[in-house]
Amino acid sequence: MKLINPSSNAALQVRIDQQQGIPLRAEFRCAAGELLAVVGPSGGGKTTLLRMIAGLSTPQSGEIRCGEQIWYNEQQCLTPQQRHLGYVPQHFGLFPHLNAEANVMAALDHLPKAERRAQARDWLRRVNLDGFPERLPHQLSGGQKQRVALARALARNPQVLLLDEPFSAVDRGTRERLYVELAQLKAKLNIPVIMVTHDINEAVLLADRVVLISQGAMLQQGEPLAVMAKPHNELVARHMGLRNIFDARVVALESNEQLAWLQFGEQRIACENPGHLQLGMQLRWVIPNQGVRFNSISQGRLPRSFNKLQVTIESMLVMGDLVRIATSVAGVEHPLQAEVSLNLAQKLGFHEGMQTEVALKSDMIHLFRHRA
Amino acid sequence: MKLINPSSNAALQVRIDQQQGIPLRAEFRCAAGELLAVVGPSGGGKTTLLRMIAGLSTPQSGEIRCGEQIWYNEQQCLTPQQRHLGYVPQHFGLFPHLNAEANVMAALDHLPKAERRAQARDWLRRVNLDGFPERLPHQLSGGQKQRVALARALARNPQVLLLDEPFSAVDRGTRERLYVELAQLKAKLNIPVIMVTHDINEAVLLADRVVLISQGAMLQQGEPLAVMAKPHNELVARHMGLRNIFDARVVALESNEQLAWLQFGEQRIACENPGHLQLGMQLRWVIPNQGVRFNSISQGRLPRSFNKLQVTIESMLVMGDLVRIATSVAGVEHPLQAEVSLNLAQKLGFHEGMQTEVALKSDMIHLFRHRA
Amino acid sequence: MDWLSLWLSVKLAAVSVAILLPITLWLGRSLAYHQFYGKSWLEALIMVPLVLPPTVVGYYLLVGLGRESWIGALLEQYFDAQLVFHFSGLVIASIVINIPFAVQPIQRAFEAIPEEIRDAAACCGMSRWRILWRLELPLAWPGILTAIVLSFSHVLGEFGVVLMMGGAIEGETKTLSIAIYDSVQAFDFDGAGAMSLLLVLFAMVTLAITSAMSRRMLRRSA
Amino acid sequence: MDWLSLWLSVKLAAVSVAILLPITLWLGRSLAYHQFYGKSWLEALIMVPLVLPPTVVGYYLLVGLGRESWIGALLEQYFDAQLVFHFSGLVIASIVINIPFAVQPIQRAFEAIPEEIRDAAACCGMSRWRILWRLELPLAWPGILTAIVLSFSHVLGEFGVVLMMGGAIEGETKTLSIAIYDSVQAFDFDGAGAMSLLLVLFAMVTLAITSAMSRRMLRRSA
Amino acid sequence: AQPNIAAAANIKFAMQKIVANYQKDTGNKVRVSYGSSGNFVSQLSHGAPFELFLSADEKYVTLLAQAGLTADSGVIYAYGKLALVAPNNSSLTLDPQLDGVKQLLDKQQLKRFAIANPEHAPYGERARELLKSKGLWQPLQDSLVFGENVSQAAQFALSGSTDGGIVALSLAVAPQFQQRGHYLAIPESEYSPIAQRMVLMKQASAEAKQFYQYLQSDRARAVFSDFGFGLPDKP
Ligand SMILES: Nc1ncnc2c1ncn2[C@@H]1O[C@H](COP(=O)(O)OP(=O)(O)OP(=O)(O)O)[C@@H](O)[C@H]1O
Ligand SMILES: Nc1ncnc2c1ncn2[C@@H]1O[C@H](COP(=O)(O)OP(=O)(O)OP(=O)(O)O)[C@@H](O)[C@H]1O
Ligand code: MOO
Ligand SMILES: [Mg+2]
Ligand SMILES: [Mg+2]
Repeated sequence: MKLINPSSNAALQVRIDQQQGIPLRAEFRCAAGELLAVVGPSGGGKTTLLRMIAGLSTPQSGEIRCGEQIWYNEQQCLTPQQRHLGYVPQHFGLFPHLNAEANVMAALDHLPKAERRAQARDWLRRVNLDGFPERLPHQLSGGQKQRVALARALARNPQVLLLDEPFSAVDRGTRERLYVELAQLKAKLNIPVIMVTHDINEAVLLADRVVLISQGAMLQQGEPLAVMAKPHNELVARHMGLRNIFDARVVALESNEQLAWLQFGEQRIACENPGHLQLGMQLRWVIPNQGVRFNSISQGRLPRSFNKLQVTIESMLVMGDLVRIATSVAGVEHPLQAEVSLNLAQKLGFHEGMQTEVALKSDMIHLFRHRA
Repeated sequence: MKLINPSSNAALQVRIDQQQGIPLRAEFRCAAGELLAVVGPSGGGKTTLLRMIAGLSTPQSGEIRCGEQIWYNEQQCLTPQQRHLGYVPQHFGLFPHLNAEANVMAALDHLPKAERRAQARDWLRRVNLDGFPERLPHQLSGGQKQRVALARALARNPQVLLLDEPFSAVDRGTRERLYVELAQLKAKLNIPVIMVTHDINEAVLLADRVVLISQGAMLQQGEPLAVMAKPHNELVARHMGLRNIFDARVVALESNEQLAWLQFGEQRIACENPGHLQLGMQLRWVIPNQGVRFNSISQGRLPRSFNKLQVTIESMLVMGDLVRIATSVAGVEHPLQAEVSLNLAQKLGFHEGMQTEVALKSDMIHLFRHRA
Repeated sequence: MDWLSLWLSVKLAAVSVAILLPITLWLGRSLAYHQFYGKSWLEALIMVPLVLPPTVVGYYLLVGLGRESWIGALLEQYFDAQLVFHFSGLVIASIVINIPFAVQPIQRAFEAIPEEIRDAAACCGMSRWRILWRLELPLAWPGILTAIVLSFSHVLGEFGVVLMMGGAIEGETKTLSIAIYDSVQAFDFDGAGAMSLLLVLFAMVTLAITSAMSRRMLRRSA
Repeated sequence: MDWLSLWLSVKLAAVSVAILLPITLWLGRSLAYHQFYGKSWLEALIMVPLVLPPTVVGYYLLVGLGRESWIGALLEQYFDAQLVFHFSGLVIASIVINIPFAVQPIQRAFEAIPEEIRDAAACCGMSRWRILWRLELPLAWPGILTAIVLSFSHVLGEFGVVLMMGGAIEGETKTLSIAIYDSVQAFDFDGAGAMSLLLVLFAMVTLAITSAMSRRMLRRSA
Repeated sequence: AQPNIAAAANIKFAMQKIVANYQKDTGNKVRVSYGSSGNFVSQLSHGAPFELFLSADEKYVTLLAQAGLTADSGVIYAYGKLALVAPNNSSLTLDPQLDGVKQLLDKQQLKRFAIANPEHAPYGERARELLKSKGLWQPLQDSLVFGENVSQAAQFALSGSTDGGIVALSLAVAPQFQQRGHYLAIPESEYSPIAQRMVLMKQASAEAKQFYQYLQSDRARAVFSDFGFGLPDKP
């Protein structure tokens, strides 16, 4: 008795408003074939959101719909079964008494019995787990468990796919393979995919759009790079991994060129004038990592859109082929940070205590409207 | 009744040889104040290794000692309690009926009762969990659970610290704070710290040394960057996240300059001659990401140590402020991959299908002794 | 040696447990999953047959199921059947008496199934029935087994109720416990001893096999 | 209304459970954690008092603890004390009879504690005793409670054993179950009914409070 | 101290009356436990603290005396008699020769007939003897239900689920019994009445002995007689 005919290619629309218990407010849409990454600090409400979409808990009010089908509103609420989705819970939720293969087969009830085993094995192969169909969950390593859960969620041809940090326990090699697999699947199945992740890079790499949730509130949504470039507020900026956030004061406005000058420590920098600035205004600004440059500046051939800044290198941290550099700017409390390639750092002869210049791209300087 | 007097500043020496059950062979040393990262593919045996060090399972043979104290050998085996260590299991192992604070207090038996609560709260604060001392584990999010486990392990002033993917569920911001906390602790406590991680960057950033375990065997150990630069074999290279691994044939040897020429597809490249090469030899080689460069090469001012290579850009993937570029080399099956900054990619006007040149630093080309 | 009584006792235990099991599974599971007002009282009520001396329960069953009661009268009138002094009556009595033994462990076992697993199953699209069959029952199995073992053994050893409403009819209601008691009363201590030994041996073999089998089953799957 | 007998029954139940609990905790926990050859047989052996009719158990206890037995003779000689026909004898009997009811749920409860938690505790440096007190007992609590409830109720309702080895001496061995039975035997159905009701009410109130309290306790902590 | 006394369950009604009288007459109290005679024998042989035992039958006393536990061989305090009983809803007609039973059997309307267990209960033994002598033992085989003792047989007989039974007259005369059924005393010529014997145990106290004497007094004998027992000749 199937209550619904899984109508593929339907977008998922979510509006949730909950004040009691675990507070959560969010509203977004995820089209078929789109991957939406939910990011945000630990305890923000990401898992709670996914559980509500899955039908495992009921929001106080709001609406969840998939295409024309209403999954939840004040009047009705479909069961998880009726929603026909694939869900990889954060802690995997494997059936402890069933082996890996049987765990996957449990999601294949819609197939004739004879095909289930073959299908299950196929899915295990695709998550790189050929060798272990007979293993019980407690005999699997953390990453292996996670992949079984992934295979189980994918196996049932879901209408919507929900992934709660699906790669957190998986090693890098397998993870990259699974990225590809996921991207292909998303396109092939043409369904909405919602993925919780802590890894901003993962979000940027895989997601079409990103939703940022913190302390039960949806702070921003949009394309990953757009959110990074224009975070609504400081909190968002921090959660997106931006570290260069500073105070400044507006000291000049060039109305014709739509440029504004900011007093930054003992120096001045130019930025684009978003229109609402007033002289003497105290504000916070942020610059993404790619807006900060060391190279080519010694030549003095900087275009107008670059601000030159005198800095002192405070510390250098080598991370693989990148060097993370923290610099101090005169009169500014917090360090200005940047990453440069190891090559460049060597070429420019960087060392701690060295005085140098950095360039801040003025069109990448983003001013916050509100203080966080 | 304390059986041992926790003698700090002792190095941990581990030799494990197990054939039956879960096979595992490893031998390494971790000095006090040193952080050893255990990396490797999922299911490789990392958790098994940590459990043996913790005394939760017994290897078939080998020896584990901490300073002068023998933790395990064929004759004797200390209990986990006697080993006096801190362990964050992969799945946290929180006590489900005790709240966060009581979970941490459980590790503080050595303190007078009155101090325990204050200490526990302090540790919760240090892992950024001030708000939730009363919450039970099932009322915590994944990352919050993990941080409680971390606080519990740190709280007892352990002699050795074992961390099984301790940051896997923690968001980026908190994670960076915990990195700093961990680095400080390591120095302050001056104890060996062993951390399992999937994140090579994390290993590079935090670890003094890295041990690579795959399929129950220890493949390599050493400084993270050294392992990346000179992986023993292809497997190691792949696990360290190196993607540019290719076939080649030795076509010329310049004995005086200790240089060798390799036929790579339709082109030739130079590399350092490790001494064992013979003309016509078929071999595999790898180049780390920082050995591949796009910039400055259009000027033709390449030093001798750079190989110029004609490539076609096949695909470009934007990841934050980096672009991941896959290129094809004539006559070579696998793509050559590289990451460049978004700036540079824009400056050089990269687009798919474009023909360009890359430079391979010849001293960074690493030849494998054995085929994987 | 009273083989007929042994056979009767075993039959009674088997039949009673077979009927008891579905009832207590339903009851125990409902109590485990649902919270409602007065649940504590219902749980206490279920314990009542355990608190009353079996002889008293037996007496009230004798009255409540006898020809004078409406159930007894109905049965007699339409089916010409009688519950008291009949095997069927003993079955009913054993069920009533053993509900507490069976419900408690079953309830605890269902309560112990992590919510996470049921959630995952719902998201896998498994129907309620499949969740019950494939997940809940196997996971609750140790508790269910305890219920089976406790009630099976208890029926084998049941005496008071059978005494009160059975009438010691050979082949019908004279179970081994009654036979043993009769022997003791007739000062036939050797006979009583031999029959007790037989009962103990039979029960031990059955129970040992059950527990070994179920351990093997669990080891294979957990 | 036989208040003396009610008081005696309650006292017997409380004392028996108080002694039974440590014994069965140790036994159930050992069975849960240790694997050894013949474990299935030991488990089956523990069930034996359940399989034998209570009257038979009572008879053998009478013989085994009576003046003629070496235990009885010893006690009589050195302490001038007697077990049979005394409250202390009933306590011993109740313990023997209830071991199976208590061990099974306790064993299952300990078996259900995840190894991961005990591992984590060992790594926290908690001693065996602290692990037992702070972790195992609280986590096994639902099973322990079942054991308490089952055996407490069962002692309240125990009849056969007391009948055989008690002697129905007022204030010493005439429990409420015996009193009820006597009333039934004497056709005093009203008296028996009233006493049964009293027993049921007392048990229900006790059990309902226990179960509500333990639910509150669990809710606070799980 | 009050002496502990063990009494067969079937004399409970009479005993209660006698004990009450005894207390009224002498101001002394006794503590009586009722139960099956067989049980008491087991218990007494394992040290039960009873000082006086009123058995339902002679044979139990003999057993104890042979074991050397009693002060003497005791005395017969009453003779138990049988009664044919039927519950109110039964179609059984009561007559001394048990013809009613025969008729009902012939009509195949007799479904259940209760007696005490003849293997160990004295009243059951006599009932079997009686039925055998009437040629009813075989025909009744499929209908008989056995009470563990005669009280239980009476309960079965009264439960309404049997058509009747043979029980102790002393039970049948009890008012509680008569509310639910009727009875007919079977003439003593049809069976040998049950000699109910009592005996003082070795360790019997003066109080117990006093009560033992009282049980043989006329006042006690009158009560036994009222409750349907036959009386032994006065010594
Ligand atoms: N059962 C519960 N009762 C009360 N509070 C809860 C419960 N479960 C979660 N919470 C709280 O709700 C908040 C949101 O939790 P949620 O699991 O959704 O966070 P999350 O964003 O998934 O975090 P993480 O990245 O650490 O997994 C957290 O503060 C958490 O402590
Ligand atoms: N109880 C067990 N019985 C049998 N095999 C087991 C058991 N536990 C783990 N294994 C197997 O042993 C191997 C090593 O497991 P281990 O947990 O040490 O891996 P790991 O390196 O920690 O992996 P991950 O990164 O996924 O956590 C795996 O192949 C796993 O399937
Ligand atoms: O003395 Mo009985 O009551 O015939 O067994
Ligand atoms: Mg979460
Ligand atoms: Mg692991």
